[in-house]
Amino acid sequence: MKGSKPMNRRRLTLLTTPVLAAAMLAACGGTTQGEDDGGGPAGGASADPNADFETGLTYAMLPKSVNNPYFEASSAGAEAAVNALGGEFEYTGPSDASASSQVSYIDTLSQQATDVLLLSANDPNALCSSLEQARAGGTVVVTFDSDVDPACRDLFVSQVDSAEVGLALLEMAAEQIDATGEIAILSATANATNQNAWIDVMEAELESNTSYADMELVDVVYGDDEDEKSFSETQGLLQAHPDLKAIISPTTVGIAAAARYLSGSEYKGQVALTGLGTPNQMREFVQDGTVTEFALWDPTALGELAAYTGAAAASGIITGAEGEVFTAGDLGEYTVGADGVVTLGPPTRFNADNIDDFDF
Amino acid sequence: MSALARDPDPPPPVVSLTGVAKSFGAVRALRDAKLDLHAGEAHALVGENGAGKSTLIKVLAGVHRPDAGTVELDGRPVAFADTAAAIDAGIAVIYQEPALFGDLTVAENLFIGRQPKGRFGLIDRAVMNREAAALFARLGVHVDPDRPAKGLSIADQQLVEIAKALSRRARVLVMDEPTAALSGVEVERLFGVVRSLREDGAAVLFISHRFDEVEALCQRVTVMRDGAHVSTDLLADVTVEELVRRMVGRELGAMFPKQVVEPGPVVLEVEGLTREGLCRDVSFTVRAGEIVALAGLVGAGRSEVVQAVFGIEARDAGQVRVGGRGLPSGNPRAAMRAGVALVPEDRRGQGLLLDLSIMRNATITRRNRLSRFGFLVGGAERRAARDWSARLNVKYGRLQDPAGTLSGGNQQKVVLAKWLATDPKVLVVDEPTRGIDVGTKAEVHRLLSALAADGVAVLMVSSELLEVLGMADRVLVMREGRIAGELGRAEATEEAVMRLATGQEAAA
Amino acid sequence: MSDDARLGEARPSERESTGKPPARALPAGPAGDAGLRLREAARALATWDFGVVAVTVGFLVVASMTVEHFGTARNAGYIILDLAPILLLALTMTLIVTTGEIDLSVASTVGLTSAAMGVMWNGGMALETIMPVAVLLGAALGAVNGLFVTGFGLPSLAVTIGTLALYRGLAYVLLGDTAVADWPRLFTGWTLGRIGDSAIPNVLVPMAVLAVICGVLLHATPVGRSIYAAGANPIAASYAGIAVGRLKFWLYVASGAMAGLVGVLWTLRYSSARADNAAGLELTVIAVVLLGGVSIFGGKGALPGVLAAVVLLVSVQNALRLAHVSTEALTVVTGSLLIVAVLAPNALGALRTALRRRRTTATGRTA
Amino acid sequence: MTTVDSRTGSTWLDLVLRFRALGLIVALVALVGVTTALNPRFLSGQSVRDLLFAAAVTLLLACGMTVVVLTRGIDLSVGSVLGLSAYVTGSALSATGMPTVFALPLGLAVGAACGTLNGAIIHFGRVPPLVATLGTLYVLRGVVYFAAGGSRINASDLPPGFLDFGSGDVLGVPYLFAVSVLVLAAVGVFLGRYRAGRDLYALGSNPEAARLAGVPAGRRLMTAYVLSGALAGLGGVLYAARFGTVDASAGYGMELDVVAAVVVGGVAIFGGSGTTLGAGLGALLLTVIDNALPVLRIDQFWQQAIVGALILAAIALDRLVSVRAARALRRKGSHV
Repeated sequence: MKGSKPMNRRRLTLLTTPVLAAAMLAACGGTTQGEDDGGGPAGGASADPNADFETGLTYAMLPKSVNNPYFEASSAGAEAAVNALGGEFEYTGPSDASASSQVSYIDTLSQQATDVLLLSANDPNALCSSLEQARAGGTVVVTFDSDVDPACRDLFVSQVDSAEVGLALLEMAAEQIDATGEIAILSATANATNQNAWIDVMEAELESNTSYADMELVDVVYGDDEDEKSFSETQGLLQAHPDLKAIISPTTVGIAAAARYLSGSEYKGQVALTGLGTPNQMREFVQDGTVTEFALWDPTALGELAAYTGAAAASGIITGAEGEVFTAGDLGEYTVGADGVVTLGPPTRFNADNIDDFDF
Repeated sequence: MSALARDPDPPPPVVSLTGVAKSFGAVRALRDAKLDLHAGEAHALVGENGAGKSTLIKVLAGVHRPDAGTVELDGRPVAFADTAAAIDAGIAVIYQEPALFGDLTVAENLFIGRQPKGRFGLIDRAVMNREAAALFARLGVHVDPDRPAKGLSIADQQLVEIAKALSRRARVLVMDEPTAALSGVEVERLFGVVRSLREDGAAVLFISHRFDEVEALCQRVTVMRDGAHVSTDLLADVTVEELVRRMVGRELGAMFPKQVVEPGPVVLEVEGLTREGLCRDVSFTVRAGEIVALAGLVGAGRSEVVQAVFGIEARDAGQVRVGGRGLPSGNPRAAMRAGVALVPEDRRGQGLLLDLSIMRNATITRRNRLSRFGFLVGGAERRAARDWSARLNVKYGRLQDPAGTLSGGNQQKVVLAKWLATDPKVLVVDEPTRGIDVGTKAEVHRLLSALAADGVAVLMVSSELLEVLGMADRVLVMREGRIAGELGRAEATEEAVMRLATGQEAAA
Repeated sequence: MSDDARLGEARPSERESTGKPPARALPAGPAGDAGLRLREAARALATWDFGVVAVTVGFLVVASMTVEHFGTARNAGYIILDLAPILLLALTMTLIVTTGEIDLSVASTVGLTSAAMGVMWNGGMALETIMPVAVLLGAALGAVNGLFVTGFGLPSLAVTIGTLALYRGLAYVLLGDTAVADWPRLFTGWTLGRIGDSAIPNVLVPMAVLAVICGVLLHATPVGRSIYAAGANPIAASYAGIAVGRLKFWLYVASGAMAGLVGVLWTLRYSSARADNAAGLELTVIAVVLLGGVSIFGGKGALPGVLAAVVLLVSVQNALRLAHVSTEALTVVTGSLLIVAVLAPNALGALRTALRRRRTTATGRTA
Repeated sequence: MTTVDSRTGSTWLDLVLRFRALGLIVALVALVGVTTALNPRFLSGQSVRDLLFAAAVTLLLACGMTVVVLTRGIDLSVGSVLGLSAYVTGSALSATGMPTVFALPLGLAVGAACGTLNGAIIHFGRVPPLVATLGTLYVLRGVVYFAAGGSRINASDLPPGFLDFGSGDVLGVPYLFAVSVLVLAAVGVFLGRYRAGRDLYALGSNPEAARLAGVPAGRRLMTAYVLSGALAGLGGVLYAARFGTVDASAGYGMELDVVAAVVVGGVAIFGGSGTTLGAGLGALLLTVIDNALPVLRIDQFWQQAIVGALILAAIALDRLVSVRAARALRRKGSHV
């Protein structure tokens, strides 16, 4: 536009000088990374392993986002458990999987003085202050599926032991390609705690275990747990690595998308695919030969266990200390591990022989 | 009012408008308009700017729906729902301002909505271009039918508009100042075509400010003033002087109260002003107490000159000095500081913030001076606005009303008020009385005259010859971006100005 | 000034017989003035933004009485925390929309400044340096928008859709999918903290200060007058000596700086610098600005209406959550409010015109 | 006074306009060339098929968006319309056992209904298109959330014939891409060679002149939005067929890619000029970039930044060209 000189240097300098000066001044005694003064609250209560489950408690399940079949299944399990325990159950959450939306929901739930909060977190840190407030108000916070900083919750119900999942995944892949050739991983998001733990286990095992000496991990890509993105990432993987032998996708969204891509491409039967998936989504691809074997835990059971864990903590049966034991209804007896982690159990493997026995 | 006399048994009119009224908010554009058009006859509609001619045409074209009155076609009352209905009824209009689709080709502009169709209902571009070329040949002009309309000169745009209307083979052809941007030769060709249409039985309505053209083309003439019908006569029965008297509605002396002032020192100096493709090497001076008029055809570059003087648009070359001090190019704020004020040509588009209040409009130029420590609090704006509205006799309801609710004349007064409030040394007015009623017109003229008498240098652009001749101490006539000549008050006549403006003898 | 002397002559001595009805007498004297003020006050209350304020107050009252936990001081604190980023961004968005432009890139600017903060923090810079640098970065990103819009004369809608993608993309380039979370508690605590023992969050203070600054700027300074003028008619504004381009450029810089500030607050509040922070927030911001009565075409609107709209939207969402109404409803409510906000005045206007037409035709017939 | 030789002006401008399509093709060829040079498999049959699959839906939506943008409008709701249509079609196929052939008309109908809603709000409510479609973006997505909740339609729920349509091809060209290209061509012909289509250009070029010329603005605007909606609806069917999995977030955020494709394809954001060919090339270019990034081992996070930069570059280029053209025409056409 004529007549306007947007970059008025003099004024820009005038504007920036004080800000920069303040910044410089501050920099001299500034707060930098690593000198944090943190430290979360520490539990001090003692457990009564012989206490009964309290009835009439209120339970709220807050998933990453509500439009996700995986969490629907978890919620069904949790609801069944809550009904058995004589409590009230609510399934609520944002429609987008963002940490900031979850914060609002946690705030709301803590105001309503929910007794037990079952949470799958979108961010390990962003929820902490809200969770602290909720806990200060007497809410027991149990995370499941995806954890937060251990200081911010009472217990974490892990679907499986990280090591176990990583090993199982690698084992399945190795069986399908005779432990030779290039492999790649299609993960969810790069900062998903559980995904990264499994990937670490796999990498370590590939290094150390001599039976995997001929296998090489060439790439890790992220489909963000979005169907379309996972689909095109699979596509990109195969183009970038012509000699790829197997893809491991430890996410239900990723493996389904990858299977769909493979089944419609020339790579079908040439490139092995394994990972974590739900039987309902994968049934078709197991039947048409795209996928030989994959694994998963039962999300319904996970939800159920989370509810029982929460109930046990709220009833004072456990406090989250290592070694405490409680009974989770039909699921049996569970022991609290280090850092307040309760583990569901080893993953179930699904293949052409057993897949029709499952419906989730 | 004068009645139809001695008219030998006129045939029943094709189109007949009676008692038509139309208001836009507070603006009463038409009060009591009346018009009969006959087949095979060209009818002139004359009146000053703002008399309601264009609104009347738009009623006829289905653009506006009248608030009252009747429109009859072949004796049957009609109410056009939209322009399409009017077009279907055989009414074609050439509007004053060309309204083309810049992104479409010239041929498509001619045939939009009725392009010739070939197989499967597809548009047959070859046929369309051929027909367009034939139309242009008939008008004797060279415009490539297949080029985009974007970038056509104003004259070419006007010719495309004319061709569009002609191509409709309308029963009623309405032309709203079609010649404002045309050269003599082009006007002559146009008239030739219109005459042949007329002879084929079309009814023609012709609006023009140029009486020579009216006389060359028309049989009958209707005069309008302030939105109402004044008279209709056979052209042969009235003199130009009489028509002008009816248009103005009073003696010319009262209309143009020019005071004789001894000019002071030179205040505004323009030297070699050039804007690429718009105006070239324009030089002139204006003294304190002087009213200098810039005259010329539409598109001659007058508004472009004053825009560059005020700095709204940058100039490519040349100097502008006020009181001996040079103004930077393209900087209206510097011009304002030097004491230049510009009342722009397009009141609604350039002059007013129609949706904002009268108060905000009247004080926007003084927003900084009215503030205290950078804040506009208290009633400073209100007081200033009320003051100036009273001085210029603005008729308004409340100062909080949007400026768009005022009548044209009062709108113009608000624009004048906002500039006079800056206490200008040089007042540039571009078409100061366009579209306002006769009474306000006289007020504006009186105001300009008084300002000049008080030592302000006034530069006036006007298309209204009467105004130019009545108000100016000197007349600068522009043609095709240059100053074609200068006329003193004594030598400035209608003929002299037109001769310089067209560069030839006016079309006879 | 010699205005009076000069214009005294210009005043017409005779009434023109133009056939127009005589003008209403100008209000003169203190009595008429007071009456006028009263009538004006009544009219002011009938405007859209006061309507929004009224609806908001009404909603707060009704919700406090009917929704459990809604009317508590604690909940008010949560509402204020939740609305802070929307309100801050809406302040500068109001200024920009009033000039007839739009800035769709604000949320992406928040994301990019947040990601940049994470990178700087990881690089060992002091937070006291990072915060002003983040605000400056936001201002620079805003300046890029401003340059494209005013310098190159491009439509702001297209430009800021472009930078919406560009800035968000650059945020991902900087941080990828990772989060930087180890922010010092001293700072994160402040963004969540309350003033003294009250339930009022600390962030209310900068919010209130900035709202007052923007409100005064828009409604009581020459710059504000220029903003309205530029929005009402940019051509007429430049004919009145307003440097429209420069004005808009600086508003984009302000909008970017504000987004930078929100980026800082967001990062510290959630203790998490991530590329996807505030994704999609631009739609909410635009929604509240329009709901607050600001015309998308510029030149109309007022800050109080926008502030009320922010409160309304966030507390409706809050109340729905407390009332166990599903999330889906929120999406539909936001969208519908947005459409209704623009549709309602148009429909009312059309209705009024139709009524007036009927009235005039009726009188025309009887006359 | 008249332009003596306007031929030159015409061909020059034509060149500029064609230059856009040409420029896009050059960019496409260069990008494909470089990528293939670095990784020959990029041009393998499978890879090209993948690319065409990926482009099909964007292409279709870009086509509808072109029609709307030509009239100075915008349709931000396309992503939500696509989601709604995909979900409705998917569940009709899986739950009611509706024959596969009805999928396309059903998707079109859902989309057209949404388009009618947009058009009505814009035309009768006089709400600016940006605001209206921003609102329906929310509302329609909310409707999808209501309808779908946490459920998901899986490939195994859909009839095999439908999925075959989604993954099959003729002569190496996927059905989906073929459908998109056919639609693109049809809409292109409609815009270029039919009166109603030309009216859309006229409306975008000069609305006031269009009114004076008797162009039925309301009807044409409705046509544009209904068409855009219908194509987004059709896009939903293709989406469901291609991915086999449909949940409530299908098509989320897609409007950005579509607007980008249209703008990059040279359709003027303020109406009046542009072609479906350009928009289609724009969509193709964006898809190729999308697919080339992983092959070129460029961090995928660059993708969105590149889209943004392309939008800015495209509109800046348009501006530059039109300023140059205007200056040249003024110089040539001037009588000074």
